[in-house]
Parts: sequence; C-alpha cells; structure tokens
Amino acid sequence: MKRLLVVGLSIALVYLVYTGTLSVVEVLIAVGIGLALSRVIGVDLVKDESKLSVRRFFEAVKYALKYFTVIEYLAHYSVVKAILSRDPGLKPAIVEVPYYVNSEIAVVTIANSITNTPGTVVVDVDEKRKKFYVHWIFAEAFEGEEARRGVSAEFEEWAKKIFD
Amino acid sequence: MVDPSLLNYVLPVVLGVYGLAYSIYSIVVLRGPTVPDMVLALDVMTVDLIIIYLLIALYYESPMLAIGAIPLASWILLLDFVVAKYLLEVRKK
Amino acid sequence: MIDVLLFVLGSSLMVLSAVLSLIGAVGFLRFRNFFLRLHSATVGSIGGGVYGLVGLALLTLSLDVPGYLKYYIFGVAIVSAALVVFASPTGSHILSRAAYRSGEAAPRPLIRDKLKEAGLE
Amino acid sequence: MIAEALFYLIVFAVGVTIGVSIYGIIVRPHIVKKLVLLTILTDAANVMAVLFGYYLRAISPPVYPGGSLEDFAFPSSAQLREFSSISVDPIPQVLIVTAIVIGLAELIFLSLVAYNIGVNYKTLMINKLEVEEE
Amino acid sequence: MRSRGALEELGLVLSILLGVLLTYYLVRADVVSLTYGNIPLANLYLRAVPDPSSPFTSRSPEVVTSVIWDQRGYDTYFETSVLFIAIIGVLYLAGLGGGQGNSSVSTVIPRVIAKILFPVIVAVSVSVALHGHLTPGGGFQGGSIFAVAPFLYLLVFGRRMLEGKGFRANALVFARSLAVFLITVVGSIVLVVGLLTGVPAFLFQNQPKPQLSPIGYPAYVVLPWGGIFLFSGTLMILNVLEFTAVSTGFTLALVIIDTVTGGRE
Amino acid sequence: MTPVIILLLSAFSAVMALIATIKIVYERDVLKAIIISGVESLFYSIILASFLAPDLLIAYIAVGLGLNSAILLYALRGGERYEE
Repeated sequence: MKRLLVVGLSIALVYLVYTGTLSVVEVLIAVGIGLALSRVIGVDLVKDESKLSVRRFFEAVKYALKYFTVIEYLAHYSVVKAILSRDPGLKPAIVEVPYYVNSEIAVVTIANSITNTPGTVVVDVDEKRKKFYVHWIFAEAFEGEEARRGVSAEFEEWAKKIFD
Repeated sequence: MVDPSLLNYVLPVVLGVYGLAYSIYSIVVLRGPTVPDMVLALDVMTVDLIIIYLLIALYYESPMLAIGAIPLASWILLLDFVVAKYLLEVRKK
Repeated sequence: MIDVLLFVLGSSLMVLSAVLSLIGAVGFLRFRNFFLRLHSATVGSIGGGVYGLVGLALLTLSLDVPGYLKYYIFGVAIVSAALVVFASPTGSHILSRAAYRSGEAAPRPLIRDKLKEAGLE
Repeated sequence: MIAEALFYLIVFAVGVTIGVSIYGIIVRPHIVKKLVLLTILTDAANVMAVLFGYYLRAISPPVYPGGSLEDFAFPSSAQLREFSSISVDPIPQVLIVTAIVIGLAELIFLSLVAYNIGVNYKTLMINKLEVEEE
Repeated sequence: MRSRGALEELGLVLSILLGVLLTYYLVRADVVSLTYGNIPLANLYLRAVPDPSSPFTSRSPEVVTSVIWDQRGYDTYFETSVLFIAIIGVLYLAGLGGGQGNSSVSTVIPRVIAKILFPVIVAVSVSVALHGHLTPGGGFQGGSIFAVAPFLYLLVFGRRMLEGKGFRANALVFARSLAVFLITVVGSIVLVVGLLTGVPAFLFQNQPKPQLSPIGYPAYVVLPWGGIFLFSGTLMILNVLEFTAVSTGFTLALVIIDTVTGGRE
Repeated sequence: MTPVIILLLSAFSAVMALIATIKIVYERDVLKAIIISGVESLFYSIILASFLAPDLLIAYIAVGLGLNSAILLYALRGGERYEE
C-alpha cells in the first residue's frame, strides 16, 4: 500500500513537470496514471516496503549533496589534469573490487557512483562472488581491501546506510 | 527578478562553447576508429544536445521547443544496449 | 538580491560546465584507446551535462519571464539532469562490457588485467 | 546578410545530401546499406520541406501561445493576426508527420524482408544474389 | 578503400550536380525565401484554426495536430491503415513461435535502471498524447515514444518478462485492431447521425459548420468547480486512439522482429 | 530576429550531415554506417529545433535515434557485416 502511493506519486510528479500546468484535471489525470503504472510495475521498483522511510530519504539527499560537490570535484580535477598535461602519467588497469551489500539497488548505487566519477569505470559485475571489475586509470592496488579503499569504500558506506 | 536582457551576455558565450564541444564530438563520431568509440561519442553528444535544446528554447522564449529534452535523456542508453547486444550475440555464432 | 545571486551562480556553473564539456572533447582526441576515452566521456557527460543542466535551472529561476516558461524549463532541466545521472553510467558500463567481451576494442595499454585472470567469460 | 548566406548554405547541403544518397542507393550492393541510405533520403527530404516554411522574422512554432486555458479557448482576432505574422508555415510540417509514419512502416516491413533474404540466400549483397540464381 | 571506376566517379558527380540543380531552382523560384512572410494558405490555416468565430475552426491552438485530424482527417486515417497493413505483413512474413527468452546484455545494473526508466518514459508518452491538441505532440509522437519502454524491457529481460506484464502478441493485435476500428467509428458517427436526422454532415467532421452542417462534437466542458476543460471535439479522442494503435503496433513489431532474429542459432 | 549563432549551429549540422552521408556511401562496415545514420538524425533534429518545428522534433528523436537504428541492426543480423 505504501509502495503504491510512493511510486505512484513520484510518477505523477514527473508527469506534472513534463506537462507544465497545475489545473485540477491535470492533477487528477496525473495521480490516476501514477497509481495505474505503480500497480503494474511498483513491485519491480520497491521490493521491501519497510525500507521506505523518511530517514533513508534524507540520507540519500545528504549523499547526493556530498557526492556532487566534494567527490566529483576531486575526481574531475585529477582527470582534467591528466587530459591537459603533456605527460598524463596514466597507470590503467582492470582491478577487482569486492562489495558487501545485499540488495540489488544498493549494488547499482555503488556501481553507478563508481562509473560517474571520472577515472573509474565498472567493466563487469560478478554477482555470484560479489566482485566488481573496475577499469581504473590511476591504479594503486589491484585487488582486495586496498583496491576497495581506493575505489568504492565511501560509496559503499553510504549505500549501506540508504538501502540496506 | 533579473531582467531577461542580461541573457544576451550569457547565452551566446555558453551556446558558443557548447556548440564547439558539440562539433568536436561530431567529428569524433565520424572519425572514431572502432564501433564502441563512435557510440560513446554519440552518447556525450546527446547530453550536449539536450542542453542546446533548452538554450534554444530560452532564446526564443517558447517552452514548446524544450519538449524533446526528457525523451532524449531517457534513451541515451538505448543505442548502447542495441549495439552491445549485436556485438555480443553475433560474435557467438 | 537572492535573484542576482542565483543568476550569477547559474551562469558561472553553466560556463564552467561548458568548459568541462570542451575538455572532455579534447580528451577524446588525445586519448588513443577506447577504455581511456570512457573516462573523458564521463567528464563530458557528468561535468559537462549535469552541472550545466543544474546551472540552467537556477539561471531560469531568477529571470523575469512568464511563469509557465520559467517553471517549465526549470522542471525539465532538473528531471533530465536526474535521468542523465541514471542513464549515462549504465550506457558506459554496458558498452565497455560488450567491447571487452567481443574483442571489438582491446584495452591495449594495461598494466594488469584482473578480469582476464579471473577467467570470467 | 550573414543569416541569408548561412540559410542558403543549409539549403545547399541538404539538397546535395539528397543527391548523394540517391547515388548510394543505386551503387552500393549491400541491402541494409541501401535501407540506411533510404532513411537518410527520407530525412533529408523532410528537412528540406521544413526549410520551405521558414522565414527570418519567424520566432514562434505553429502553436498558438497562451498563458491560461481561457486564452487557448477564446483568442481574439487581432491576436491571431499577430500570431500568424510571427509563426512559421504549418503545412509542410503536417505533411512530414504523415511521411514519417509511412516511412517507419515501410522500414519495418523492408527490414524483415531483408532479414529473410539474408537467412535464405546466406548473403545480403545484391550482386552475389544474382550469381547464385543462375 | 578500394579504387573506384570512372563510371562510379561520374555517378557521384552527376548526383552532386542533381543536388546543386535542385537547390538552384528552389532558391530561384523563391520556394525557400527568407524575406517574404507566410503564403496566404498558411495564413488562412494559422488564423482560422484557433479562431472560434471562423467557419473552419477546430477550437484548438495546435495548428499542426488539428490540420492532421480535422482538415485532413480522411488522409490520416488511411496513413494509419498503412502502418496497420505493414505490421500485418510483418506478422505474415514472420510466423510467431520459437525464440528463447533470455538476454545477453543483462547484468544487475541495466536490470534496475530499466525498471526506473520504464515509468518515466510511459508518463512522458501519455502526456504527449493527451495534450496533442494543446502543445506539440499527438497520437503518433506519443505512441512512438511509448514503444521505447517495452523495447528497453525486451532488450534487458527478454520476451518472457514482457509477456508477464501483459504485452502478449494476441492482446496487442486485438488492442491495435480495436483502436483502428474505433477511429473509423469516431470519424463516421457524425455522418450517421446526420443521415438519420436528415441534416447534411461530413466524414471526419469535428465542429459544426455554420451554413453547411449544424451538428458536431462539443469543444469543451464546463467543470463543476469552475473553469473549462478544453478537448477540441474529436482531436483528443482521436489522439488517444491513435496513441493506442501506434504504441501497440510498434511493440508488436519489435517483439516479432526480436523473436525472429534472436531465435536462430 | 533569429540569432546568428543558432543559424551557424544549424549550418554546421547540415554540412556535417552531408559529410556523414558521403562517409556512409564509402564505408565498408555496415554497422558503422548504421551508427552514423543515428548521428545524422541528431544533426537533423538540431536543424528542426532551430527552425521551429517541435512537432517533428519530438517524432524525430523517437523514430530517428531510437527505432530506426534498432530495426536496421536487427536486419543486419541476417547476413554479413562487411561489404566487399
């Protein structure tokens, strides 16, 4: 029930933003479409209803703010320096990074956070052994905890707080 | 409220630089030696194109020209998927 | 007062982001390999796209134009920024995976390849 | 002056694109490439038709702009005259929407035909097809 | 690049010459021109279509969609039929059956992201189709945007998942045929009523015409809480029906093509 | 008055579309030709946006970039990828 409402209202919000008007009929249509869609695919989007809480939402907002200011700035700085300098000093390698979260969406959050910072790209995921294979442009370590500390430790902390 | 005529100082600069980046990406797409290179450049070009649409809509002050932005953003990955599927499955034969 | 602040913040974000997009394009020309170009593509799409969309949204919010235009472009810019954040890394991931597995583009300068050592095919 | 030169450059480039894609359709043997060039021919012809409706004073798409729904429903005559002096020509766009639908329908059908040719004759090249049939 | 023969060079030159000639005559005959304004026919459409007092009105601010469904409605109906017949032809050529359900591009990341993108695309497409008479867009545009969402599921999860969501081939064919049939009904209902009551009417007629035909669809309803809801007669109904027809048709075509080409080993 | 910079962008796009067409005609790899045709529809969509045709723009990004390339790639699976 909670799932139906949350997913439906967020779809209705997207609809209203795209439509650009706020009359009564539009809001009714938007809520109707949102609820209908969320009946069909809400089960796919939110597996566990008990995880929908306000605290987790604010954690996500905090994470997004920190990610898009501090972390992205540092990553962009190093890659832009590598692009513009005459001798980039690259050490490209595909390293093996373990992860310790369970839910699918937490895995995807970590993987997309890794890919969205310039310098690291997730090339493959091994779901059975819980390993990411990451193409890292300034490789410092190749496997295990050291690689995890360099690539994904902070993202994983946040993902555990938000989704697990 | 800020006077919209101030946009005349900002928009040409931004549109010019984005247009320059867009043109370099389009040259890369035509030149890129391998297939994944071309698709990757096409992705980034699409992101640039979204911003250019919104800037054009702001220039003409007509919201109807911005209508293509969200659909375009939601299938940046479609061509990637199709090409990846082709590369993976045809190699298997 | 807050409008002027928003305008200045938005336009400086946009100029910064346009320059980042240009740097990403230069990176495409300078790097010689697909797997290195992936990183400059990230610079182009996150630094050059998402920040530009957020800046455009802030800039539009401060202008003295009719409401339907202002809020519409604001909403569209924010939603498409969110979509780019979700969609662009997924595309990079699936493309690099296909390129690696099919051998279409080999990651040539590579100091160690754990994926090959793991033998995951 | 600059604007006119650029506009005629666009018209010229689109016109030559039409010519080159016709050449490619006739000369290249690969069926899928023929289909690619066919879509390009359609696209270029459509863009050319959009260029017919444009003029330099136009700043509005052919949609009557209104703030509220009442403006949409009951425009005055003077407003409409002003609208028609700044809007582009709607008729080419109407024709092109129809053309896009039909082009896509034809492409879906022809691509399945091309696939079946490839499966049955083990090749997609027109010139090799003729040799096999003798 | 292999060397090209003299004949091919001649062909390229000739085709470029064709383009140059085309451009020259278009510019020379003022078909493309920057200085003049609109031609009288364009002005007629632009002024008459949104104007409620004009005899040719459709009560809609969107000139393009209203010309498509009102002034040239009969033509557009047959264009929809062309799409319908093309998809029937695809069905005939393919012969449904076979094909395995799994997919090769599917790691955990695309699976989650496709689930997030699906409702966004559907919401956008419904908005485009429902406001076809107010903002740019319409049935065809909305339908082709919608078709991307099932296509994404098809690429990531395979055909089984799509069938589990209700996109089965029989249901799609049924929805499509029903929509095309209802377009015919909506277009001819004014004519039938006119024949029964003895007043003149036309096929695909939208608003009443002052001297010719006194009957037609209403343009808006007054809402109980004040304000009006404008739906421009047939325009919104036909847009919704066309949206159903085009979206189901494209989904059907993509499912068929994926089944046929993926099932071969 | 239409700003010159938008016209400049469209003129660049039109010329690049012409170059792309010539490249498609002489390209041996048909997969690359299909991707270049996708780029070409991006070029044309920018022309449509700056010449004020939003109705077509929205149909075009759905059809030209999404569906056309996908359908052509499916057709290419029937036979060989390289053109001799």
